[in-house]
Amino acid sequence: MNFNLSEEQNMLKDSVARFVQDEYDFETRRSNAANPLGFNPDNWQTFAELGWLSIPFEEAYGGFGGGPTDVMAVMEEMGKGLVVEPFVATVLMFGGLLSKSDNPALKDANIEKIIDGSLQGAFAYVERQSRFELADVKTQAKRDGDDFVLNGEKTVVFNGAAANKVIVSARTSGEQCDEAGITLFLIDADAPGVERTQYRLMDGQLVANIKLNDVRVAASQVVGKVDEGYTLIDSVVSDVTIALCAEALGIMQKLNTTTIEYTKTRQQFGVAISSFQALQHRMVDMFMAGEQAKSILYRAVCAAEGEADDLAKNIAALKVMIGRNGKLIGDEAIQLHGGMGLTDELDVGHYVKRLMMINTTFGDADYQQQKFNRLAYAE
Amino acid sequence: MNFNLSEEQNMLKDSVARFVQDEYDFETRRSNAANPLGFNPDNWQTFAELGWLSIPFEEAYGGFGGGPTDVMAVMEEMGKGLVVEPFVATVLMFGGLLSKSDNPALKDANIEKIIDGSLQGAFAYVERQSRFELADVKTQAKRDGDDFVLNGEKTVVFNGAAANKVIVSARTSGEQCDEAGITLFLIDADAPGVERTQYRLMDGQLVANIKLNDVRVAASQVVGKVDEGYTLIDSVVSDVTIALCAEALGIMQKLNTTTIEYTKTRQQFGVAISSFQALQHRMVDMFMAGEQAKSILYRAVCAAEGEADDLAKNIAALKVMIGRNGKLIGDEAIQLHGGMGLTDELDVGHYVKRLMMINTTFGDADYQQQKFNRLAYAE
Amino acid sequence: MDITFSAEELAFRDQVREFLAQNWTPDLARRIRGEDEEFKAAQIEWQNKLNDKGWLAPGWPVEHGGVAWSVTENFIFETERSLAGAPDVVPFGLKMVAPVIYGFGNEEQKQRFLPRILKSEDWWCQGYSEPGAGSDLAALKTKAELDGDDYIVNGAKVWTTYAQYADWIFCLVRTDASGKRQDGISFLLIDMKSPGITVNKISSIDDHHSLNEVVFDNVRVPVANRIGEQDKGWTYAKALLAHERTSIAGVADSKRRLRDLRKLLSEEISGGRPLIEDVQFQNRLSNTEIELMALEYTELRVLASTADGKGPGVESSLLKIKGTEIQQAIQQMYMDLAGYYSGVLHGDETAESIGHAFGHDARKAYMYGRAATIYGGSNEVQKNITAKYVLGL
Amino acid sequence: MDITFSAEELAFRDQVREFLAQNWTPDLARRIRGEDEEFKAAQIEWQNKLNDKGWLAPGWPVEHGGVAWSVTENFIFETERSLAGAPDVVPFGLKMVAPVIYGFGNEEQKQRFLPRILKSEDWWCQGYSEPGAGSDLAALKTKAELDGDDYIVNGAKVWTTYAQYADWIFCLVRTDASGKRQDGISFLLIDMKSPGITVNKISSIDDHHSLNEVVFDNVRVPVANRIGEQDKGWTYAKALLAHERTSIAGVADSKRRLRDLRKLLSEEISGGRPLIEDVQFQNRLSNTEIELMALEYTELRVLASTADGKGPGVESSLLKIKGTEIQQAIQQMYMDLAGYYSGVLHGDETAESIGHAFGHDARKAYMYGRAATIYGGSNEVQKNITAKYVLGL
Repeated sequence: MNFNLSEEQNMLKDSVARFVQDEYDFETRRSNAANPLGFNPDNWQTFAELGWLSIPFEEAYGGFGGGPTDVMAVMEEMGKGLVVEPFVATVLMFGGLLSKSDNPALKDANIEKIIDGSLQGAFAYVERQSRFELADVKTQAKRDGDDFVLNGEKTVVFNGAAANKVIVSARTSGEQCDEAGITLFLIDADAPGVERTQYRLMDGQLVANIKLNDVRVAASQVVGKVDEGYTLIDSVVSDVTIALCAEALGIMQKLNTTTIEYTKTRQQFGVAISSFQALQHRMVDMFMAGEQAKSILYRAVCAAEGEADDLAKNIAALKVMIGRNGKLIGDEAIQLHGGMGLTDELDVGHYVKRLMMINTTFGDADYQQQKFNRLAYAE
Repeated sequence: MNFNLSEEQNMLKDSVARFVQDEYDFETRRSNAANPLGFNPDNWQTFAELGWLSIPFEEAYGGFGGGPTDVMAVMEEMGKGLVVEPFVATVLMFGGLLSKSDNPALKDANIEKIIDGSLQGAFAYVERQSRFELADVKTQAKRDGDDFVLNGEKTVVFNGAAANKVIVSARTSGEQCDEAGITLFLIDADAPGVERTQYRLMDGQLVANIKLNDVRVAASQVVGKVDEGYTLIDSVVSDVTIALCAEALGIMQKLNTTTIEYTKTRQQFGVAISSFQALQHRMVDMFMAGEQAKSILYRAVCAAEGEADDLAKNIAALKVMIGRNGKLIGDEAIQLHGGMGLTDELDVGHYVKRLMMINTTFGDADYQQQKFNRLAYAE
Repeated sequence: MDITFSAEELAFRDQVREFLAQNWTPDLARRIRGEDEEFKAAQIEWQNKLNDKGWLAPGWPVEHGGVAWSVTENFIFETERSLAGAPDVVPFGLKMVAPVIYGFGNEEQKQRFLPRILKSEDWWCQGYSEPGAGSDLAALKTKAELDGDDYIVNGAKVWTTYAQYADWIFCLVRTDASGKRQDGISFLLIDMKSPGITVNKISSIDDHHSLNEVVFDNVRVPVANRIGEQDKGWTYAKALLAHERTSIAGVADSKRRLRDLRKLLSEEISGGRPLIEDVQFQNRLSNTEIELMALEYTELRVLASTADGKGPGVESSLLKIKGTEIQQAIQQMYMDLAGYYSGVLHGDETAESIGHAFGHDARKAYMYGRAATIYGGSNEVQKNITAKYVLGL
Repeated sequence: MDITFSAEELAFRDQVREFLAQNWTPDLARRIRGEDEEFKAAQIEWQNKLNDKGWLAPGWPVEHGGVAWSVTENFIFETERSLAGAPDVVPFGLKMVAPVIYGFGNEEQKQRFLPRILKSEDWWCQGYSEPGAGSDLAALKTKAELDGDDYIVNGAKVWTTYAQYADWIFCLVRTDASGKRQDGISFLLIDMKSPGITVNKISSIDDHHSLNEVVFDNVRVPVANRIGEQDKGWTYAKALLAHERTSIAGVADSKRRLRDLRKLLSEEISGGRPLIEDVQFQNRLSNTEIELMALEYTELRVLASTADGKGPGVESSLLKIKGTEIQQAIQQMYMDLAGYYSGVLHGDETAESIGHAFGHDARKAYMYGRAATIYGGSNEVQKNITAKYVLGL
């Protein structure tokens, strides 16, 4: 039993850490996020050169063949830097769906371009009414000869503004909330009938709503199998959840360190506020919340590496704890920074906002807890 | 608007407080509880002489005609003394059911005896399977001429060991959990077919299980109306809930005071532990929990005095808060007393145990919260 | 114990409802949610309507234009105002500096400032906190040195809400650094147009401009603008703090926010069912609602005790702590209700073109609300106060 | 990262399961839940079975009869033992004084005490806490004065678990009061049959006799019973504390308790439905279960780090705090499940004649469990330690 990274994984982690250290101070991050693309395209090329964009892909397609542990190592460091480049959206979500699909033609045509940095992707799965239900899909895809014709609207598409290609979930059969009958389509972002509205989220992401008006897609562009898209979505969402939680862990560690340092310098009533026992105990609670989050992340990664039976339960537990402990740490980080915690110039609020978006993505702690309950107690 | 007690109420409250002060130190309380009756019968006569046993009854039956505020004033002080005499069981529950029933003959025959201290009563409503559902009644009552014949078992009957008479809920029609079809019967505790098993609860109460084997009761001993007992139960349980919560408030105040005093004397690391800021903040939380409990008790009493529409919601909210805040205060009282809090010689553990039994009675905080939710959100 | 309303009080409630129905118009409600000058103008318009009715200044002495409501009337007004969604007055003039002026100011100051506050002709802001002194108010360093009939003020105040609109600022300044920290502080009223004052915007996490830094560079303030005696300012300021804590509790506003939240929850569908049917959300709602039901009575107890002449007392810290915790819990529920849309920053896009109408507002309220446990003496400081003065620890 | 079991480890697991199936009999389980001598005899019987198998003393040096399990093997054994409902060994001899004896004792002490501990011939108890010194261990006042070849010990120890059964007690005593509080403390092994020792029962809130006060009145203890050097006892004791915290976490036992609780919840009916279908109870279960899932890995991380030779380190405080919080949350759920029956004290009556079989046990566990956040260095002291040594505050 060990929780050590391999030498290769350590090198990967260090290379991300070094990049964040050298190229991603808070002011640079601000200007990267302010780029009209939502990120800095030069950084994206750097990621390609450093091989990061190849991490989760099979070696047969030019990938690094990395697993959950590799992704965790990278994401934790990206979290510390609040990296806005769409590694998750393009590589893990868009790339993950292609990679896990059983479709060599689509893989051939796209994975190489993801890896060399020339293709930006997105996965459009949220709808106005769907909340966190991945199976709540109203967007319709009707067969018409060798094509499908798509109509509907997707909202809050991560990297939706910059994406060249988008994978869209649409209903080919079944009722609005059925898991069966969902199909994934790979479309060009500028295909006729695609209408994008872009906007920003509080964590700096540039996202888009995508309206589909009679968008025509060839049947060859189906990712996975017709009517069976949900299984693919579920599997990729599971992987991406681990990645986002690793990012959140990096953020929590950063917030804990920052808060401890701040309280050591901030003077009130003639002494550093770090000397107040009530605050010390709260910082211990923050520390414990971070350590427990780390442990449950390791647990989920081990389950994913071993393809454990209870993976779904571990993932739900992970997401619950990351949401709750992230909130505790975020709240306390702001509170212990006092007025300074409220200013936009300080990085604290920005870390907290990203934690909040991660909590929401794929369902917040309450939602995931109910999922856990169903898995654990409804035998 | 005011939250003052009337002069009469203040006198009542003071008389209970004085009794507790003079006659009910912790050692005396222990020996009262150890009495084979479960309480000290001399004290009961004192209560009768002081007029306390007459408080909630109509003046027409020799009562004081007191309302929820009077009961609250008395119970808060009884809580501070951990009084074991069965004021709640005999006067408020047993007496309350008789008093609210529309049956002058039963009132004539019994209320006077309650007031003069010669009659001990109990209300048997819990069954093995019923948990907190007042309407979950399996005990059967079958009509047989002018009588009813009762069969079944009641458990955890408060004052069930000492009671001379018992009011029993039994099913005369309907399904096991129906509110309709429950009838209340007044039976002699030593009637043929009544079998009592007595035992103690952790708060010192002597209670009993009561088995009913073909117990014959005259129809004239029906309290309220046949099949309509639930409404009466509901109304009396509402009154008694306020009383128990007032008792709990007295206990919380006592625990808060005791804990503060203890931390001022207990030395660790060379200083009184009351000087540790982390503990100070926790004692502030205890204080706030007590003040909030007091406020919601006042709110419920005002609603009961004014017979407000949303009384049921207020009562549920009260019970939730008393349960939760009582747990917080009880836990912290033991924790801050350290090893001393674990000893049976100190009164702290005994106060905590009584708080725990009050939380359980009529449904714990979780149960009452679901009731609140139904009342508040299921429009 | 008696909280039932008398016939007179019920009549007063009807009067309040009628006033709100006529004066708190949808148009005004829309404008007051605007930014900058639109907000300022709408807020003043609303205060003027209240003033025309004679209801702007409960608690002020009647001779200065106040309204002598009973505790119950005040409670009725606040409840109705809040349920209608109408905002509180901006407190800095009406609730914070005015009591100091009519309590400790001289006749000339009363005549000069109070009428203009009532007419909302002067917008006030509060100069207490400093960069180095947050909840530790007495550590303030902004210095005022006497020079003839003027003080020369140097230093900086921070976290000054709405300083960008303000005509006047009331400040605690240090006039003597030799003694105890609470001594040697004076209470000055300073014209924001005075030469040497700079207002620097503080960008805050809610992306809304409310906070500022106010820098004083050799600002001349006439001695006539000092309240009471020199070096005694701490006494005057302290009288305010308990009141500030009470009003921060925001009980009536939280009731309205919960009511609106329940409505939104019954409209939001998750997995085919309204979110309000979700037991977990119900529990979060009722956790907060029950605390608020209690806090409403805690506030009434404080008010009743004040009416009995016993003063708001130390329970005001409890009101501040619990009140702000409740506010934040409500803000969090709005965020969770909004889900993905809680992250939306509106630029050129409307809420309708994106998704939920309330996600953007939920986020702003949430972020702005982080301040509530920090300002007015942080909740930690309130606990210190309670431990010391209430529990005797 | 790798936590999969090797084929050897899986084989070991089967071996453990087989051992438990054969040796942890229902009869033994019944007797070990008994009181006083019945409990003591059954506990010793169980320990002897483990010793016969060679599994009683993981972590001890092999030459003294220990078993050299890997971290993974130890984890497997603990998990299986706990899931089977078998108890841990009584720690005072095997886990607390033995490491001090084989770590710091002389050869004669090793030969004299260790074999008897392995055979459970000596029952040990721990003499650390004193009436005036709880979590502040170094404030201890029990005095040992040299008199020829003996120390004369005077003072009292308190909260001494199972002192009523004990043959020996290991004590921290003060041999020098002149210097720093941590200095001048010595570590003595004292025969409980020595003249001058009185054991006073402490009645505790769980109505079970486990706690005692041990009073020393001019008790003679041979110098040969001192571990290591005089005045250096603090060093030896300290090495134990981190281990104590780790084992207090009780992760494996909490897993079993949760498993059993789920079963009881699915059997308990409330309003016609099994209580396990109640969302509120599900949430309380999963709140605890998720913390425990994490803590299990926190413990594995600590164990893995120990195996790497880095030592358990300061995370042991975290294990103690979270582990005991989880235990208490579970105890509370058992209480709430038992409802009215949680209050039942059995006298002559059986659980069956009253109601639920588990109400009485739930209450005992709950009440006894209050101690877990107090002993072994209270959770508050653990937070102080973490703040200082981990966070550098």
